[in-house]
Amino acid sequence: MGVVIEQELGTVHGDEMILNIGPQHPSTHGVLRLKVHTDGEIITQITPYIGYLHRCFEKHCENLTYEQSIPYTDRCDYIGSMNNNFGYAVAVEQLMETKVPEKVEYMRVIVAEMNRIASHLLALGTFGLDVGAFTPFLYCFRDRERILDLFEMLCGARLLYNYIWIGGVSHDFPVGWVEKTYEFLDYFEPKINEYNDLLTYNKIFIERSADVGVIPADVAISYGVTGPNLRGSGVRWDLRKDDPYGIYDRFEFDIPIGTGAMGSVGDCWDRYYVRVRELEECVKIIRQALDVLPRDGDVHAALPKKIRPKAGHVYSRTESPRGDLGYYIASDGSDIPSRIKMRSPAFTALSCLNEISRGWMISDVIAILGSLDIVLGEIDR
Amino acid sequence: MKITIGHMFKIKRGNVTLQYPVERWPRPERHIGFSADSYNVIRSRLTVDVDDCIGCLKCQRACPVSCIKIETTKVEKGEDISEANHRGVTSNGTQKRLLVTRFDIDMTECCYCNLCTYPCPEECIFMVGGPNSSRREIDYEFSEYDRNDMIYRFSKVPFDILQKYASVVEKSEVEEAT
Amino acid sequence: MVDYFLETFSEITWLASSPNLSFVLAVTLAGLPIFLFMALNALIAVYAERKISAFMQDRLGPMGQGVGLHAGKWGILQTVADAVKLITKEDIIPATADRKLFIIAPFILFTASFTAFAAFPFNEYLMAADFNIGLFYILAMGSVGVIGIILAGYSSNNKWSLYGAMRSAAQIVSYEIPAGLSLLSVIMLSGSLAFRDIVAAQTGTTLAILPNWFILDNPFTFIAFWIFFVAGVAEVNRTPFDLPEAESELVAGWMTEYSGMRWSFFFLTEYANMFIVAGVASLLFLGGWLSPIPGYLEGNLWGIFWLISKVSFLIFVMMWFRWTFPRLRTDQLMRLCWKFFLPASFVTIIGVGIWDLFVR
Amino acid sequence: MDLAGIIEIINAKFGEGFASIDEEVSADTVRLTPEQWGQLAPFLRKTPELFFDAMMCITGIDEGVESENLAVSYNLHSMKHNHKLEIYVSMPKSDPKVPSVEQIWRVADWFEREVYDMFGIEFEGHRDLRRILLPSDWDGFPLRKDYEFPETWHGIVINKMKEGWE
Repeated sequence: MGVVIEQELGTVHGDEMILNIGPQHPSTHGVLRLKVHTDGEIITQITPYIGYLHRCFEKHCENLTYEQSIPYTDRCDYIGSMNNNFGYAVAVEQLMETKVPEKVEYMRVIVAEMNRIASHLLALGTFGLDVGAFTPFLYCFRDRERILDLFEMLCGARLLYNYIWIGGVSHDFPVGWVEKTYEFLDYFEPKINEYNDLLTYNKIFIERSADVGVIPADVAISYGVTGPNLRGSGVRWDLRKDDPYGIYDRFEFDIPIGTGAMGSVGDCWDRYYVRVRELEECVKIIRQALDVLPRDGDVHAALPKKIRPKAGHVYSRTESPRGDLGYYIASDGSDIPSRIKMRSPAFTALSCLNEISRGWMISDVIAILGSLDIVLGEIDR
Repeated sequence: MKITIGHMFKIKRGNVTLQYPVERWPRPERHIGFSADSYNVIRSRLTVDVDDCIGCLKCQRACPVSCIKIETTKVEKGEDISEANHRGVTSNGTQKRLLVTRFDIDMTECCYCNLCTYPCPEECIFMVGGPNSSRREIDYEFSEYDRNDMIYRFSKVPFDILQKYASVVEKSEVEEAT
Repeated sequence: MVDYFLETFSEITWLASSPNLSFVLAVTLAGLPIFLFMALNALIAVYAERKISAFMQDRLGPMGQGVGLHAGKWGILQTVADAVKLITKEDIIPATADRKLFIIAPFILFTASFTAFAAFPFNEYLMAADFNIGLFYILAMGSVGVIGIILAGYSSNNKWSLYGAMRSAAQIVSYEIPAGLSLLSVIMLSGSLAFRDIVAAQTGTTLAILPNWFILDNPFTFIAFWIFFVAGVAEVNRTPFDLPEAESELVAGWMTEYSGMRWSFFFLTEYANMFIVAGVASLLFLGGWLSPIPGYLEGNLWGIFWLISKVSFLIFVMMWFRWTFPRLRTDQLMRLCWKFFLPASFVTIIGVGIWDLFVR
Repeated sequence: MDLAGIIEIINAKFGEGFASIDEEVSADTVRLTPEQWGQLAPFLRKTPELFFDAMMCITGIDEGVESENLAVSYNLHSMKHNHKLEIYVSMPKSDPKVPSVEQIWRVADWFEREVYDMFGIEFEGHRDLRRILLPSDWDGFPLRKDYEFPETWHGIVINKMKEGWE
């Protein structure tokens, strides 16, 4: 282990180099500092430092009314912000026991699944970038732009929507929107196997991501890793099926899990491939929801005039593109919540980075970080 | 390999770049193809028709980042005050009881969430373009050189008349604000 | 050209009296066009790289529409903008950097690829210096470049560039061996190291239409071509072997601390090296300045045209690699070289030997 | 297995009245003191019928300026039996101490660090309890109700109002 020197700055290992994959680095998916102890290229220990993007989301929510903090939930996971709104709205509606009209439920499912496609596309693109392939990133973004156009047509905004409100949605689908979504789905389906040919079955990509950063199932559960990362480790757990909220139990879609096709179960390739397969599932769900979407019905029907839930608390979970996103809301009867805690899936995914990337090389840590698909806005809140 | 070379030769149809100064947003008829009137909400620059504003402060309360500041003083119900270019009756007929002496929006803090446009009874605060393009053309290039220029002051009461209308209580604020 | 200049100078009386001056004048006159050619090649390659990568990624790359400063009708002026930017940009030397080594490093790298151009023949007669061991000289110059890279990485006193330098040193040194060995099989066929003889050995046709370039000569030289080409790509640090300057890991590898004019030297050298690797590959395997349709369109000027078109096709293939393949990891890179390329190149040598013995 | 069944098993092991639900406050939480939580946590993880292997979320709560105590709420979930449990541990503000469950559920490591960061609740036995979101030399615990903003931090003025506004 080389010379170990006891100094006031703690034990300094002679032959280890401390490398800062610093807050400002091309592939940390946001502002994250990884203090990496490396012995040559092999990594012995990583301590992530987070908090650079901390914007006191929970302190803000304690001074805002319930509907005013919806734009704040957008800005936590700014890539899957529709799912954030959805999770927050479901939690508050559970607290207030209000029933949402049928049409709004379908609209929410359609919009959330489209946002999941957009978020997974970004995850695939940036993972390709971390491993060195530039082109898939641009193909993924070309398709993601199509979804953002649809969202802009729907609620005016491309990234932070403030669309799903408590008890309903802000606007009905504009005329012609449903046809355009069908058009998008037909356009998008053949594109998925284009990504497969370009990246998934590419020999070098497989060599770079198979067997790298393996998360065994029990370590994943103990570290609270959820979503595609957990499914990549072979655990068939998806909130939309096992703890259904909204009307997800009306759609049939299957949950892809990691099978260790290219290496061992739970490696980077599995997490990546689970996300690719989930794109197809989302398209299936959207099609089923669009076919049965009730055309009439007012979306503002159940919008409460004054949101003033009774005292008490609730913890509700929804499936965001990164894992299960939990909202713990405690209210004291007034129209301002007394405590809102957001359980962020990327926060727990990052906490297991140290355990799984010991012994790998620096370029693998970047690949593992890319496959975990973390968003620092959500981690730091 | 085949895919990238394939894309290279289909460049005429496949390319997505938008030549910015020539092709502007959201006019382009790309194959996603939507026209401006099919928006039902738009997020761009926030403007206010102060003539219609009755000073109910609903937008100020709805704003999550509290970037709207409104001050009003009591005036005779429904009669015009020409010197403060205040119209007594709004465009859809309600009688005004308050003269809006100050209506400032700080666009640097606005988070474009559009929550202020919904509660307005007179629909006088709105984001330009899209469904409102009949009232104001879309404009998303409103950057300024100085940050203080981003504070839009919509109140039409001329500067010197302001003291006369600000009641005694608000006098201190008026000096401090201007 | 150098000895051509020497003869002409010897007739001029006042020059003949001082041999050193005439020698220096001859060498500069021969070297200047090469330096201009390198700069021109870099400019065109930068523009080509931007455009090709753009088309492959469904975008248009630098285009003409723009308010005020145009980037040219089809973005032609983009390279001029690059050159102006690189010249006018501030040239930062980090405070804790080892100043002298930091300044020398780009020049070592530049001279390595510049001198390699000396032996590069553009056609039968047009070459800076006519060696009879041209190929060996170019390979030797190729490995001098590594010193420049290690110096650059070490002297900028930054962990990332140290990583980049170590990786590129290991990569270039280990990929030189398969590159050298795969050339050996061609030398066995042509019997000499001079480019003129190698290309001469490729004239003529087999089966009346197929030009008997070495690549089509026998299956083993075909494998040797691919080994040399891929090893050449690795030597030039381009994807899928661009580990030393891996954007997503090492920020910019050994070039991290360089900026402005100094960085443009690295830039120039990268494209010059690409040209050399593609040039040697086309000279040895694709019949240099011989036309693909033997017998027609021959002659000096046509020779240059054919050579340049083959080289630019190979450069296009290198760029094509860059936008399709992800990046290898260091140990996979080494394993690929020592466990696959090296034995494969031995096989090609033995194969060519046996093929030459029995089939010919 | 619903909540009553879980309570039964816990009370069978730890003696009657150990875990109780008082209806009027909230129907589905078990209220415990820090010492009881220390004993119950490993039990919940190990017994095969309960087998709470996933710790969903740990939330720190300040029960209001006048109520003089802080609380930590644990949401537990079992992947195998797919049942949930919420445990509410409250403690006085004077000495906010809770035994740490970091060795049992590894996810608690970062959650507890965040609760310590925001509320100042000490988790005994936590191997590496330091601030996670805020800078390490920040003083005060922001999410407490009686927290007042410091004027500056290392000379940086915190919420500076723009001139000509307010």
